[in-house]
Amino acid sequence: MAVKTYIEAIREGMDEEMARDPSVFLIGEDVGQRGGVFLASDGLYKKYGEDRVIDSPLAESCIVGVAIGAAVNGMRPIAEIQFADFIAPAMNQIIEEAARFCYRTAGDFNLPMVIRAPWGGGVHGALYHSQSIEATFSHIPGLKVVAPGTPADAKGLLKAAVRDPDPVLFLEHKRAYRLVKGEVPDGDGVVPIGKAEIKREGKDLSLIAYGLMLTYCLEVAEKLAADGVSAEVLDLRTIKPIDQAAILATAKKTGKVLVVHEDNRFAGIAAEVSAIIMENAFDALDAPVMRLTGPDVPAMPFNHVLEDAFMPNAEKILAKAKELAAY
Amino acid sequence: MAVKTYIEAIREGMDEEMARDPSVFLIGEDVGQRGGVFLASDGLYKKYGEDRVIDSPLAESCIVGVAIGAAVNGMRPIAEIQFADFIAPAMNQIIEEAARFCYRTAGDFNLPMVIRAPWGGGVHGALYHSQSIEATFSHIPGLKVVAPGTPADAKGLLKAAVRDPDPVLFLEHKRAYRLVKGEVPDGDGVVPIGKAEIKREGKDLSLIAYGLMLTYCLEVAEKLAADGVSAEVLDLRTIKPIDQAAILATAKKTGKVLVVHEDNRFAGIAAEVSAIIMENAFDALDAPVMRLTGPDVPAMPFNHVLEDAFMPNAEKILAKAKELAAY
Amino acid sequence: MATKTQEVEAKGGQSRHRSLGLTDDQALRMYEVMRLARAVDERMWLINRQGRAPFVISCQGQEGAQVGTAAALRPGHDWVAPYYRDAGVVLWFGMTARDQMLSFFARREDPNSGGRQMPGHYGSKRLHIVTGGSPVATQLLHAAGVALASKQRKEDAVTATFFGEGGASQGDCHEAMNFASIHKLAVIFVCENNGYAISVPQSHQMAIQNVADRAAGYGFPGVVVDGNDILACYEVARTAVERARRGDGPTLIEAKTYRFTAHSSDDDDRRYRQAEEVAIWRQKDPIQRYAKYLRESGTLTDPVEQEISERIEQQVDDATEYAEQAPDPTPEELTKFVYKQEPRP
Amino acid sequence: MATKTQEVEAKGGQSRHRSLGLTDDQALRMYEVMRLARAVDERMWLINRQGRAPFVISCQGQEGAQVGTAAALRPGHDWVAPYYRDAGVVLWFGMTARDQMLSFFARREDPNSGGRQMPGHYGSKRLHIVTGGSPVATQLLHAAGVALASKQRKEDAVTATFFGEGGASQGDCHEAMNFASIHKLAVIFVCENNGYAISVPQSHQMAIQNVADRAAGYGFPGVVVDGNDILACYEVARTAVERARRGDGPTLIEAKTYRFTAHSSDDDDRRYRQAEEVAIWRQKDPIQRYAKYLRESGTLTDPVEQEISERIEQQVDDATEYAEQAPDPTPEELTKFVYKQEPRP
Ligand SMILES: Cc1ncc(C[n+]2csc(CCOP(=O)(O)OP(=O)(O)O)c2C)c(N)n1
Ligand SMILES: Cc1ncc(C[n+]2csc(CCOP(=O)(O)OP(=O)(O)O)c2C)c(N)n1
Ligand SMILES: [Mg+2]
Ligand SMILES: [Mg+2]
Repeated sequence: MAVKTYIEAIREGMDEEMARDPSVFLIGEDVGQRGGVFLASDGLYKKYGEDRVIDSPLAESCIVGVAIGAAVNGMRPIAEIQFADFIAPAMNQIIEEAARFCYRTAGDFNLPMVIRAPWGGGVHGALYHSQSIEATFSHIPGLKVVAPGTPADAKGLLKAAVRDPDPVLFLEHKRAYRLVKGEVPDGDGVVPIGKAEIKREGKDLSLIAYGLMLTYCLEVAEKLAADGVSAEVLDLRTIKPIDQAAILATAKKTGKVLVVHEDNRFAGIAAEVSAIIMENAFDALDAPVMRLTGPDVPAMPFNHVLEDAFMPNAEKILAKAKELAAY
Repeated sequence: MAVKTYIEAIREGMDEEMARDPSVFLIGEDVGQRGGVFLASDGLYKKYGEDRVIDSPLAESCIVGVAIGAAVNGMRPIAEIQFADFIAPAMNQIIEEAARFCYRTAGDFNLPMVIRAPWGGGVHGALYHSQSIEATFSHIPGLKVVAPGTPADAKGLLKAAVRDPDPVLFLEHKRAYRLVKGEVPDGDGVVPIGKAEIKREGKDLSLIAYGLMLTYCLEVAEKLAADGVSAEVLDLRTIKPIDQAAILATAKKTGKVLVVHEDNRFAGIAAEVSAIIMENAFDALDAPVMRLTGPDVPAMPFNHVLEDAFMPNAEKILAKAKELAAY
Repeated sequence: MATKTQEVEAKGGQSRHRSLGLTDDQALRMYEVMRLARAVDERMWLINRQGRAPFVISCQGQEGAQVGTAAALRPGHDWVAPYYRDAGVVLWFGMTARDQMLSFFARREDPNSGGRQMPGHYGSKRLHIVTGGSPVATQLLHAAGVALASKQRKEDAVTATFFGEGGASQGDCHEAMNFASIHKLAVIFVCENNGYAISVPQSHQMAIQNVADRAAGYGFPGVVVDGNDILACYEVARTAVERARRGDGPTLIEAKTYRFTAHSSDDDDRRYRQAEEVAIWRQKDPIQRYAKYLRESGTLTDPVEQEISERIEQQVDDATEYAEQAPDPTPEELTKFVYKQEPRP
Repeated sequence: MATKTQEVEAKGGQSRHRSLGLTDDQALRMYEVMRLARAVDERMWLINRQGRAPFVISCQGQEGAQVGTAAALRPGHDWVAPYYRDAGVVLWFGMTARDQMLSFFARREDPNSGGRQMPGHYGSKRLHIVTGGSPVATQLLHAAGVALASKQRKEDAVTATFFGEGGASQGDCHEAMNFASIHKLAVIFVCENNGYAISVPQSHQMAIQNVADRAAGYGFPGVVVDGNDILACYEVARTAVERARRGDGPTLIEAKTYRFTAHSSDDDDRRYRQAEEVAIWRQKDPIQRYAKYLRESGTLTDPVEQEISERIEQQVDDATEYAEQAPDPTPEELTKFVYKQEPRP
């Protein structure tokens, strides 16, 4: 085990999968010679050549559509969308095509493909380099959506995504890239898609999160502990299919749940988690499930005052958790 | 007042708005000489000419992008997407552009434009002529999303949408087009965006719906009454911005809520309604908020057995409502 | 611009198919597949008008463009990404009348989708037919991707994709042609230009005469061909296939043609097309025209015609009967195959 | 293909600008706007490197293409839908150094966005600058829509839209050009081809030499022009504007140019560009080149140059100081203007 950054873990994950399976290739804008704008694929172009690390034209529908076709014909593409904010030109290919190939052919076709997208804010990225897209894509049946919060999970889930028979949207938090470090197991540590993980045990209340928010929730749990409140932290890791059993287990255990995400609130993941608990653990609740989310504002502004006002952080989560604890 | 079909009401609404305001025009595929594939714009091409009823090329991003530009330059376009299922090529223009024009310019630009989209199933439309898209677009801040359930609301909300300063996604239920009839007030009956309406008063439980599901819920309420259960039916009419006050009022009144929609369940509108009630009326609930929705399946199959299995209908709603009443 | 047809007719004369390297048998198979496509389609309309099935979308009038181009490919080795009119293409690639009718009646056994998609939404991994949805022009990018994979594995398969001139207005069409050209992919873009996107005439779809002229903007050849002349279509496709297999990259073939029916059984084309226009094009029926050629060249005799007609009649009858009686899916199947978990039932 | 430049140089000689109908004053104003754009940009890099502001995206190297084409338009009457490099365009259309710096520092008073967008995301209804977001090429459709509205109201405004050759790969580019041509809209598409989309060289973006060649596929003229020759850019734009105002439809202008800086302050262009290549292009600096011409034609004298330099220096200093001290938005403003409810603060 060695300590690695989140982005190193992802790069290693891609590298190992490409070495393992010659049908794995990478396609996206600037992924080749430039190594990606975040350097996620740094070195892979040299190592695997331009047939397996393809600098695409500036056209997201093309990137995804071509990946679909390649997956049909026996390859396992990893398509990189440079920023999650630029995934919309590819939505027709993702939502109407990739997500429906298996269903519309009653299983005759399936698409083993990964769409990687750096996502989330707190990086002075302004309205178009900060967006969260998980609710939009999780709502779509046929897609799997993964949003790791730690380097180990990032690497393990990336491997799982590459090997998965279905299209997986793999969300990489931009602020986590270099901020979040952690031990990454040596060897082929595949983390299963669809399994949440309790990252900290607790009994008074539950914090449910994913991506960068996991880091903040763990910080908050530490602070709450100092106040004598024992917080359990559940890391969803996979958003779709969601781990309903894990959500209900923690809800029933603590009776108090706070769901945290950066994405806009309306019909977001927190709403779904809340509704799941409502339907299946209503009687176990000691307080309403609470949500701490990005506001319903188009995205995070560039100005730092406004960006801070948008972004959930440890301080805001702590305040909300205290409110929940006191309910 | 005269009895009209849902589609007649919409046609009249467009006609009257075009007559009233020369800056209103229609653009879309087959909207001109053909009068639209559902005949929603039948007669308008003849009446207003090809400059105001524009047959576009088969390109949805073009339809919406051009509408945006026209709205910038003083017009009030109504853009028709032939089927909601084909809106995805325009998502970049809708989500990243139209929804953000006002916010990203701190109000300097605003876009008075309507995007009409025939939506929903139960018409043997199969995977690509049956889809529900409201959750996807309601999640996006900056858009308004409207889904009338009656001819009067359809006409009144269409007028409101045309006059609104912001982009409005106007959802027209395909099965309602000819199935749903009702009295439509004469004259300029504008129905305000953002206001739900109680379509039937009740005290034992609340059915919350919109679009075609309203018709079914009213049927169910009638049947429940025969069983001695008094059901209130709340028609959301506008999905975004949602009428939280009306939702909470009925939830607090009856203590039992069933939310119904055709759209896929995960992170759908029912989840949001459930979460809103959870957060704001937890103590008033006598039962968990329940959801009756389309399953998390890519869309409605063509085969009638599978289509029926997908589609919520009066029978399924009634069964669920009885479960709720008995809770 | 002189169409390819005129050239070919000038060149080949009475034995055009032989001078194109087609045996009589091959030439007759092409004829039979066109006729089968037409016959299945006609039967579907009949059944639809009787209220026994909800929806038809037709190949009628475009069989020449379809079978002519498809015949230049190697079924099962090469790939096709067709669109909803391409009955001629998929029948050439190995689908059967039964398959067509199973899809038409949306039965469980429908090979395209298990009764989930509308008719015309073809797909079969075994037959190398890429599954199609309804959104137009997405398949052009899929074709580029399929061809990219072939190139990556250094295989010589060619991928042909088919679309209407309406689909050519979509951004995906641009992106696919551009990508295929950059990588010199073995893709053939076949635009079946029937002059209308539902009701919208070509003049409202583009300000140019030939979609084929766009190819120059991507750096590969574009050819216009008379889509109602099956041999002309075969010839340009064969040239395109050779080019593609050589590794020289894509070709755009624009086959000028016409649809005889309304857009679909839900459409009423009298709202936007003159009866005279339809009548003129019916005179140019690709099947009649090819039959005439085959007769004149001595390839098609009365007994052979008779045999073909009987075979087709029998297939269509059998397919209709079989499919109409075939079982529907069960409600439980609704939630299957959202993901690739299970083997096909 | 011979570039327009060579022609113009051949034609106009020492008084090219006058033969193009530009007065000395106009010619000098063009020079000054180029220099202002450059000076503001240079100052931004300085401030960014000092850690006082997080992000710069540059116009440097492309000012000739920008100001040359914009100068053919009527600011306030005509419209522009620019992209993030177009400091030259928006300064010509009435933005100021202060506006630029307010945006750079993301202050409340930033006229583009109230501090919400990154620098380079221009927009002003008053100045007829259509607001731009980050997704490339969407603005081409907006421009078509703006022009459609002008046509519907029978006004003679022309709309110019600007984009990189990278953006030309997007589907929206295709759809916009096609639509503008069908309706003969008064749109000018200006492609600032600097050879790279971030790191991706033109050869990986397209298989053709000239983006301008795509115009034929839509049915309107495409011209290639030396983007570093401001007068050549002016000339082709003027022709395009005349054509557009006559109602004859769009023109695609491809201005071949180069960016001197990295893609943005977050990029390191040494990863994908040779220093020699950058050096060669620096020799072709559009500002130097124009200055040389203006001197040789006797239009620019030392005292005038001195004045211009002082004016620019003063404006940049003032703008920097003013903007750096200007107030930030308050946290409460976060939730304002999701919808158009309220007047601008
Ligand atoms: C993206 C998208 N938008 C709209 C439709 C609805 N639609 C189905 S077919 C069609 C016209 C297609 O015209 P063309 O491509 O020329 O093919 P043709 O039917 O003429 O063969 C339209 C508008 C669709 N299928 N996909
Ligand atoms: C739809 C979209 N995808 C990706 C990006 C990220 N991105 C920003 S600029 C750029 C390159 C643009 O190249 P080009 O259009 O040639 O303009 P240039 O920067 O060279 O002037 C990319 C990929 C984006 N802004 N929008
Ligand atoms: Mg057509
Ligand atoms: Mg460029």
